[in-house]
Amino acid sequence: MTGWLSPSDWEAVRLSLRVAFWATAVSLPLGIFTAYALARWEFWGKQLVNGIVHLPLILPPVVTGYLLLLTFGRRGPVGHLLEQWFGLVFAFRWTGAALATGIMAFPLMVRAIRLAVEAVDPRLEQAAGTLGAGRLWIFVTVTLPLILPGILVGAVLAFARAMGEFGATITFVSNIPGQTQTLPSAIYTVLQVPGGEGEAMRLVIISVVVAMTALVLSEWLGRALARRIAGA
Amino acid sequence: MTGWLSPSDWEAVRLSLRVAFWATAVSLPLGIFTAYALARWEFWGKQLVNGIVHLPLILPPVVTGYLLLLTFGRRGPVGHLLEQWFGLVFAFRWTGAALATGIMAFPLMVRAIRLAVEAVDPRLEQAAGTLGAGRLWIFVTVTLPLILPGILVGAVLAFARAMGEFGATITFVSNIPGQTQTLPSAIYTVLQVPGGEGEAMRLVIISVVVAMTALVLSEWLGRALARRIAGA
Amino acid sequence: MTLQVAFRHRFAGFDLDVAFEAPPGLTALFGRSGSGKTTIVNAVAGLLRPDSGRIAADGAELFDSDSGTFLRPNLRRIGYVFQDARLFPHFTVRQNLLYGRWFAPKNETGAELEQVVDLLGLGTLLNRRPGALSGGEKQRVALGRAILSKPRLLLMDEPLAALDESRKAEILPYLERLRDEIGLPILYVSHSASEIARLATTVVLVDHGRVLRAGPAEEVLSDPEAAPGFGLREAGAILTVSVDGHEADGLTRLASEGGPLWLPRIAAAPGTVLRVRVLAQDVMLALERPQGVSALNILPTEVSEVHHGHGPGALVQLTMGKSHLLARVTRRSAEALALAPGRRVYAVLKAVSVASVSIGAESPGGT
Amino acid sequence: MTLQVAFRHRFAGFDLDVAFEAPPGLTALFGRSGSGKTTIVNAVAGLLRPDSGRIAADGAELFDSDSGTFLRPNLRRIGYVFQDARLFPHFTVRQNLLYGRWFAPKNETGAELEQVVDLLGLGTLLNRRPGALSGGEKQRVALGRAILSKPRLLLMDEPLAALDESRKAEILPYLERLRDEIGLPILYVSHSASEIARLATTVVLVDHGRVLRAGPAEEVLSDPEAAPGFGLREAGAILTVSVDGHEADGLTRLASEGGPLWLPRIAAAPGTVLRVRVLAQDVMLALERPQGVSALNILPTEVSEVHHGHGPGALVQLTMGKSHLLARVTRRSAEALALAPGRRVYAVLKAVSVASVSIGAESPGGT
Amino acid sequence: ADVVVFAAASMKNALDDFAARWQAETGDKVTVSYAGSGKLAQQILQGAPADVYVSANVGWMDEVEKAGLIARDGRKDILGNSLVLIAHGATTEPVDIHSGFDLADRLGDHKLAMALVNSVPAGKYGKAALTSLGIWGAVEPKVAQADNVRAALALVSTGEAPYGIVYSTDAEADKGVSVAGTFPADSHPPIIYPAALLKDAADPADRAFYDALSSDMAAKVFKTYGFTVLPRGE
Ligand SMILES: Nc1ncnc2c1ncn2[C@@H]1O[C@H](COP(=O)(O)OP(=O)(O)OP(=O)(O)O)[C@@H](O)[C@H]1O
Ligand SMILES: Nc1ncnc2c1ncn2[C@@H]1O[C@H](COP(=O)(O)OP(=O)(O)OP(=O)(O)O)[C@@H](O)[C@H]1O
Ligand code: MOO
Ligand SMILES: [Mg+2]
Ligand SMILES: [Mg+2]
Repeated sequence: MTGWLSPSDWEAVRLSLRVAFWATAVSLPLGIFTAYALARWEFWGKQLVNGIVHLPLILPPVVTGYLLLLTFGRRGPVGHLLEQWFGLVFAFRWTGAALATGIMAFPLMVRAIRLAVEAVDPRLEQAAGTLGAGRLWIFVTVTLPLILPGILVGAVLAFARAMGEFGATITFVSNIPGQTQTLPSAIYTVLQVPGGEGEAMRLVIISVVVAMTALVLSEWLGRALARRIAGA
Repeated sequence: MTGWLSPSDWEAVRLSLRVAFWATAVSLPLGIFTAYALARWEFWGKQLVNGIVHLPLILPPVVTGYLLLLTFGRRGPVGHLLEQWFGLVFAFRWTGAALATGIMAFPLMVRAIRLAVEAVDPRLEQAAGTLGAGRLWIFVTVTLPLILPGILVGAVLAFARAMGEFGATITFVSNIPGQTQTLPSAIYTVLQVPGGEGEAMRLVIISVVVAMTALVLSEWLGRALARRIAGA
Repeated sequence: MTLQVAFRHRFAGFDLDVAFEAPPGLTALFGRSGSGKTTIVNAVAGLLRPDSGRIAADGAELFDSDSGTFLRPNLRRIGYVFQDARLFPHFTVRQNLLYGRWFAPKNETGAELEQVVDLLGLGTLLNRRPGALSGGEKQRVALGRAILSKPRLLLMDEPLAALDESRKAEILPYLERLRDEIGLPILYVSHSASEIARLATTVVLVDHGRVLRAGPAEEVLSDPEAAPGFGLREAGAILTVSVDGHEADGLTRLASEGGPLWLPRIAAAPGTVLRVRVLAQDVMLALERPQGVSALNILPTEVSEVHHGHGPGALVQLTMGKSHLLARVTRRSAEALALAPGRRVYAVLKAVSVASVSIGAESPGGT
Repeated sequence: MTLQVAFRHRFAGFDLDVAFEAPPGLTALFGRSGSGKTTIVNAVAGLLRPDSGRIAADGAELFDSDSGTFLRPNLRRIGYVFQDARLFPHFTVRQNLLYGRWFAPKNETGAELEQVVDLLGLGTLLNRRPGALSGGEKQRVALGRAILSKPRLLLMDEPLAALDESRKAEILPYLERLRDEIGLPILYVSHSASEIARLATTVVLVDHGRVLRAGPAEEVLSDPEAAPGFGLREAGAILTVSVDGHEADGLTRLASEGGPLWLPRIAAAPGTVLRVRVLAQDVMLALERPQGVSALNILPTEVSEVHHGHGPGALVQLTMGKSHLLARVTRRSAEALALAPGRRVYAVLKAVSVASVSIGAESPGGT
Repeated sequence: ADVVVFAAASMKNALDDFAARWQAETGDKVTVSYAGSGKLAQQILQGAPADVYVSANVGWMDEVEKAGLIARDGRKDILGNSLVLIAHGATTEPVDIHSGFDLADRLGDHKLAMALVNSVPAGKYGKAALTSLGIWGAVEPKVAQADNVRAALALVSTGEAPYGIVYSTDAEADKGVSVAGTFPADSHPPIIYPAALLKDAADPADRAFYDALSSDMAAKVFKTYGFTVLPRGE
């Protein structure tokens, strides 16, 4: 196996997994919150928030990456403060890759979860209210379990997107083997070399295998959830 | 206005709109079909189909573009046949950009619609069956209207992604102004020039305005649909 | 149309094994909550594919596990009024009502929209969507929707449970007309013995997934043994009578085997044959013909059977010619009056006791 | 607890304007389908914010459009049994039942799970999810869920509509106990006059979004004017009686103002005060005390009012001491017996006619 | 007639300028598709309708030639470029670039921005230069590779990285960076931009444009953008 892929390729695989995992895990709570707010609340600036959430989908990834660089870079207004206050640095770190892929995947996640929230029968939430549950508890005990399939879909979409994202990542955190060289960056690199198709294909296969595993797992989990609710 | 953006920039805006529109419009029926099949049918190879649908999400866009080039290019097996039989050429035409962005957006579209299909109460479809509706009619008169909000979301996601897609498009159909240079490609191009940020920003703003308009329209339509079903 | 039903189906924790035949007319499925009624109806509609068995209409197989036949619901032309209304939320009431029309054969006649709308009191609701309807309104729309789809068989799962008495009183005669005039066979689930007594030509008693008793309504309902199944309060017999004439003070005179009966006006022409249900608890027995009482109907009968249950009461079967009556009395009275087969007694029956709900037109499918 | 309800609300095409007071006990909302019952109940629960008005419990405002008060549903501690069960599909029956427990104050006592499960016959269903329940089973779980949430007020929207008679007969005494022993105030929607007659201490008649009549159950139900609202078949009076003793042949002797009454065994200790509902159509009138009849209960009374309707019948109010009875007779009999205020007649009443459903423990909230 | 040119993205400014002049002169239209050289070569290999290809490195041009897609007598090296070390800020103290110079120390904890060192031409040349100067080993762990030269430039321009290695043509216009030094021409393989007339180019205008790329007018234009113009006939 080690002969099949170079150690730095393996490094890229490991890094991509880590980046995609954290990008998904960290953005999930925020994604759920945002989706719920957009689906159920009326507030000033809602359309603005909705627009901002979709921005990474609309903008070419390089632009997103560039904007991230300007904002979260060491000298960027946010990056600067984060470093000063929390010692949190994104630039040239895998955390930056996670931030970039997380942001790129965010609209997908939010949309999936929002669709699920909108499909929840509000009469069930009302029933929970009459049984004494406050808003938070209604959310936790009724809404959340009912949107689990949607959350699952959102998470898988985000994970898959995070595994495949390239443009924003390389623009924001560049391509430092072992630190920010994710699978797509590695693939891109070898594809730019004449005759690099063979190695690229091997990396693509790994990428596909990882994402498919996540996909099949999620399908399986989704079915289990659906069966549970159908009441077998 | 013409002074604000160069004619070739306007060309790119027009082209992007055309590409995104057709990518969405043509893939929508297929997306609905695929989503329905994945949600409701059991068939051999279902997981495979599911995997293939998600592939463009997982693969780095350049890889997808490269695979498209190999398959649908003039010398590619499929591209060759399509040209011979139907005179249909994708390579280096705006149709190819539509194909690339359509494929890149397809998983998003399918996932959104599939979530909506899964939220439709099968008991309503059963009721339609007892009233004499066959499978197709049940789909057209019951399922389809009930998943309209999901279709809308799917279409908007696809349109937005098509407006923003860059990697696969430039790899597949290159970056020929007036023919295959979409907004993201144009942005990329001007970003290659020192001092091109100003023009890039103008293009980004146009891109954002277009996509936001689509977004707001879709939100508004979605609300109208929801209100109708809520029964006001 | 005769429906033959015989199948088994297992749910985790519930085992259904039923066989019965539903001849033309209205067949009532009666049984406790959870006894399997909806499951049976679903199997007939084709919404449930039973583990094994056979379901056929007039010999045509709808389902047969041996031959692997399973006709899809839309090909069965079976209208179904669901226990939960299942209206299409995106359609207006009018569109819901007309839904089945698209698929029904154009040349066949059936109920007309206006007629159904009037009957069900839906006139002001036609342009609303189901989300803005009350519980009973939804149920009425579901009823109309099924009827308007011109089915060859109608399944009704507690269609009137959410309705008030006066609305029920309006709808019941219509169901009778469907049964008799259009000759539409109906499979009807209800908890209400009086609804069943009025409408059913055949009764199927279901309990814990088994058929306890099935047969013509008169027989099953007049059978003292079967009575506990309906609840003692609902025990009663069905008398077949014919309209004799309408009198000036608003009463209708009926001819029965035991003599004339007077009931509050019945809208039926003289000569019409009717089924009248007399509840056992509404029948008082007297050894001599009582004088100066408000009860108009006093019939000479002979005790044919006395059935003592566990409680303080007794069910007495009375015979007049070939007809039977049931009377429910206390054990104490039974002893005081020395009731025993062969004893001649007068059955005293108030005119107003026979609820209009229990007067039905004689069904062509009845015995 | 006394509930004060007075509000207006407009839907497109429907206008609700109601005001009534629900004193402790069980207040029944009665009215036709679409008359506005569910809307009222929703407003009390806090699921609907009316356009204007005020809703208060024991003076504490739940809603007041003037002051802008609107207490959220979860702060009202009002249990609600919905017309559609609304069970949580992702929870098992047990989890559904215990849901309200998480939020109820821990120190307060309330119904126990086991007790409720037994009563509602849910023992074998505890680990199922709602998707695998029959219609009646769902309704029973919803009932249990609301009761177990230890509410201070219980709203029930046709809780028993999907249930069979025997199941109802088991549940009704329990509701009485909730009402009387725990003293839980209940707002109860039902189409069944007999359910209402048995349970209600207060009756509110709703029609087309307006309150037609509201008052103590005895009054509203014994009022010949209000009777048509319930359907003539359900007209009847409520007698307050006390248990005198249990006799060997299974009958219970009751003392009423008109003399002794014998009914099939009632499980209540001697001395207990009970409410007994006697349907107008079950009362026969006789000028002389009949002899040799199966009816055990013959009470001397005096006619106090004769109410002629449109039909061939008449409602006769009878007085014995301070109690009233209603009798429904034909106009022909009324004339034959020359019934008029002041005339002394015997009311003949079969022991078995008084359905056990109409025997209720005297509620502390009753008059 | 319409001439379709596939050109390396780093040539955009200069080539746009030249093409505009040539259009004005001849009345023929030029359309340029800018992307990475590799991408363009792959597209040409797959039958892209390009008439002229200008690559930023020799390797990809060789691929195209091997595939037999270049017209007879249709390849020439037209431009050269030099490699510079840039620093963040409008001005900077000059750095003496020589064998073993102290780049690693100057970087400290910070990064050196380059284009991808194994695939993008500018990155490859930079790596070769640092290797021949004997400091690649010390610098390598501090290299941040961007997917193209412009992205590397942006990293320095925004101050994310203090130093970067780019073409002198890129450093020209960016106000956020200044040239700290130029790599000796012999420290890396010559930076050559070959141009090719492709086999499918049938229109006379195509060859005219190809020829014009090595005209005097072209030389003048390219020089103003910082390129070195290679002697004709090489
Ligand atoms: N959202 C709404 N928009 C318009 N009309 C409505 C809406 N909700 C209810 N209504 C109407 O208000 C009236 C009262 O409805 P409500 O549900 O209170 O009736 P109900 O007395 O509970 O009837 P039922 O016994 O049939 O359940 C009905 O005529 C109904 O059509
Ligand atoms: N999917 C299922 N899995 C397991 N048990 C089920 C399922 N569906 C129904 N049952 C059980 O089957 C039995 C019969 O259900 P069914 O719905 O036929 O009852 P029913 O007679 O219609 O009752 P009701 O009058 O309460 O509607 C019930 O005990 C129910 O719990
Ligand atoms: O669309 Mo991209 O191009 O993720 O890099
Ligand atoms: Mg059922
Ligand atoms: Mg209601």
